[in-house]
Amino acid sequence: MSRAAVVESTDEAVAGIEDGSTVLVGGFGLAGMPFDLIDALIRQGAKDLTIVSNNAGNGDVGLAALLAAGRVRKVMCSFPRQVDSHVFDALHREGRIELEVVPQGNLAERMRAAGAGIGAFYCPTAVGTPLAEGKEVRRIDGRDYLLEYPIRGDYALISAHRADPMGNLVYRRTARNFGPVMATAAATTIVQVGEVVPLGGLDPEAVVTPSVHVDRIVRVDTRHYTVQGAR
Amino acid sequence: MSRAAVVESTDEAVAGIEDGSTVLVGGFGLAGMPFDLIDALIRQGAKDLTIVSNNAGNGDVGLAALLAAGRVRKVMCSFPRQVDSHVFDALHREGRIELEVVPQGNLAERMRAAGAGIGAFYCPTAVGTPLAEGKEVRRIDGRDYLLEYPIRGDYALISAHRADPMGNLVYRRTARNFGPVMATAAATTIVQVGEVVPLGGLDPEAVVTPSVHVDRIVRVDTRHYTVQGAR
Amino acid sequence: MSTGTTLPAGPADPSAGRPLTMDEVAAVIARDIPAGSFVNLGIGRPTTIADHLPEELGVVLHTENGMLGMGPKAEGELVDPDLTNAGKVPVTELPGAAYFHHADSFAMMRGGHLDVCVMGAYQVSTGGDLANWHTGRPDDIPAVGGAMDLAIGAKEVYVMMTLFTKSGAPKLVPRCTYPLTGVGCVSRVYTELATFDLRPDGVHVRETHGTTVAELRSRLGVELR
Amino acid sequence: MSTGTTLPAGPADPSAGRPLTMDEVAAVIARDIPAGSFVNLGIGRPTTIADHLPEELGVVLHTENGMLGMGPKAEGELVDPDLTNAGKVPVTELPGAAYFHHADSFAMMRGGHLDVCVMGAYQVSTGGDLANWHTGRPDDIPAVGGAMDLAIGAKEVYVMMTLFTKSGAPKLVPRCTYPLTGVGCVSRVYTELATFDLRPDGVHVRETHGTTVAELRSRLGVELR
Repeated sequence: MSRAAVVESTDEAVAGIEDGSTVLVGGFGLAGMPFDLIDALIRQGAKDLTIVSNNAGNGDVGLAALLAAGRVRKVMCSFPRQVDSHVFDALHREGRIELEVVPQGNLAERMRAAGAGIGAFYCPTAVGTPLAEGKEVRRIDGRDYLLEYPIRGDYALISAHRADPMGNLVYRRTARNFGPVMATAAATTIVQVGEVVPLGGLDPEAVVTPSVHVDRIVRVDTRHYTVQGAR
Repeated sequence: MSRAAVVESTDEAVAGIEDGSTVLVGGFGLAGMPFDLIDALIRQGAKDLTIVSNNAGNGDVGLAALLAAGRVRKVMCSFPRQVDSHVFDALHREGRIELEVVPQGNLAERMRAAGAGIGAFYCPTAVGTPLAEGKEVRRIDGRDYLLEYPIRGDYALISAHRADPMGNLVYRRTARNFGPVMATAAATTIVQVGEVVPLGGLDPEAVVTPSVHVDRIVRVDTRHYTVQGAR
Repeated sequence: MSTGTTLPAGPADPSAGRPLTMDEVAAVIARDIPAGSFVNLGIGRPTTIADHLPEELGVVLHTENGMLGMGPKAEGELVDPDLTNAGKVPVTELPGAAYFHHADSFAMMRGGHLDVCVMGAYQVSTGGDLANWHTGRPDDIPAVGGAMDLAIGAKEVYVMMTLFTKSGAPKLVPRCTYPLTGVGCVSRVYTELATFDLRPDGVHVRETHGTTVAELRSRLGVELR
Repeated sequence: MSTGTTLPAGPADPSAGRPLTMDEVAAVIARDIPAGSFVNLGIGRPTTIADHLPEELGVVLHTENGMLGMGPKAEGELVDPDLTNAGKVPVTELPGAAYFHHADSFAMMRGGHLDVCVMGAYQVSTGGDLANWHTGRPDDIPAVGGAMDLAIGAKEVYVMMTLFTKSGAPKLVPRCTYPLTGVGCVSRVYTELATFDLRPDGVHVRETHGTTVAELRSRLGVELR
């Protein structure tokens, strides 16, 4: 029932994503961004989405295109402001998109907590800063911590290097970034990969995301986008 | 300063472990148990130790031998009672060793929290059971959780399959178990490995414990103990 | 999850008009595990369920000491001290396996990623409380292992046990007298005499083996639907 | 950590009797990083410190997007879209590198496993508070990235900045007016005019470049030791 399915198209991969869903989107800038799945999501038409991702889109591709299509109600990210984040910047200044800024490590750890069944955790990051506003503070062993809650996704869209037919995944270099964490934190995890290898084709010692965290896999051709030169 | 050192002997590897230290000891039963480091620790003589490990020793080797030598004040573990845990059983019944039973997943997650700088976390495990006694309960989204605190080690003794000279580690099969978590949770992590490969000899994508978590490495000959047939 | 109550005939179908052997109980459980599920089989008797899972069912076994895709018990040359199940019995690796460390393994469990976990029990309450880690005898050394993590983690927690102790006391009880492993966590109980679904509205008898619901009601002294 | 205050002569030693260029500041910081340290260099100017770290020093660079053992900026053929630093600039991989996911990467940082982190700043208070993520202007889109995690994570947090704003306002201040990134987290501030140690008993001047402690005291309006 829960075993991963290798599907034939990105359209099939994103089928059923409902309006109002929370979608975790992998990638750090362009590295590991699931461009093909995002393009399919734009075609699919789901709207009123909450997007959880490190950035809020670069240039006019990927997340930026999804934002430009008016499908996103809210973005939770650590770093929306980039040299080429003009799509987000304009929408935000026009008050057409909500923003919740979350420190990068908290973004990762809160999704990890969701995937690991942790109810909440005390984290030292952001204590005494504006991002601590409204959060419970607790002193433990003489140090202050903020209470942080899990971030769960209805869906995760991520990009990996290779999959086997079971759904085991390996990534490539720093394109790994949020993928393995998001895969654990979403009810349905959808993965685009450059290659589906035969069963037994991945070293079990080197699998990064075990199959249990993966629901749908689609193979796509590798595309290269211009690497931006600034953060 | 903090870069790992490859040392020549297990005696050198365990040098300096102080009386009263908390020592995290890898292994699940016999798999991944750092037998050579434990033997060296027995020779080294540190006493009044708190040992954190999944089990409390099997047969008369490894942890069981350390216990038999009278060096351990307290054991924190998930499963002390095994068919061949006669050394621990006798010491415990004689009141000569303290026992704190921790659910296996909490043992792992509490050490992970220590390594990850988390102050405490709310965990659903053991709610409503005798192991919840004295723990703070909190209801989050309609479910009860217990507040669990990190378990930190002064030292970790673990076993890995291969290391490179930087201290990057890979493990073998289910002998991986607690090793990667303990490596993050101790002030000083000491590792016995079957092989030290040249720099560049480990695939950076397949490294399980990155070098930053390792302090001392010693190569040992592989030894095989009889695999027990029961839990 | 499978929710049907009609039983297909077949080797796993008892319909023998007698109590099952525990091996037959294992076969019944195996029959009820949906194809493609991710499953953790507890130490002891539940381990034997694996022998009744046909390969084509595509069930993936998780062992909490750090592996998905666990294969059968290892014999002879295949025995590898570095590859054991949670009972520390040497096992094998199937294609598509993956290894991970203990924190990731229990995150997988606690995070609700496994479909089914099957454990043994001293007692199960009609409300789904589980007691399987401690006899409560003061001279017993307590040892919990992963039982409490498994109890609260899997989407469905099944228990496999005999319905009565050797001295004849029911093990499906209104309220556990043994120390608890988890609260309200068990959804189904498989025994040699019957299978029970523990639901919010009470205990439903799913099937019986050589007994009747009326007889069970009388012997157990609990409400049955 | 290096705690000495005497400076070895050498290429990194300014002793020029004039304010340093920011590239010279980078060299001074590189000189102070102990051999074999695990170091995170923040986005922007701190990245240039890497150019002054001789290979034989064995400093291992961490990039919070998931790598230890990061090498220099990639050029030409070596550019790989899957391998960037935290500033999203293409970089290279050194022998002994390791990749990991974001949760592990920030656990490494938050857990205190990195020896030194160097970041830029808008302001640093004499008590070690750091402000480097937000100008506080209401129309500015806030973006924190990993700055708050880095601020509380590394064993030592160094700041690399000019000592005054373009309009001449001090950036080492009794109290930050910009929104904080972290509280009491900075232990050392490197600038073109001086290096400061922020200690519990106050601000100590570690070295000066083309100025004097008296002059700094007067220009900054803070206590200096």
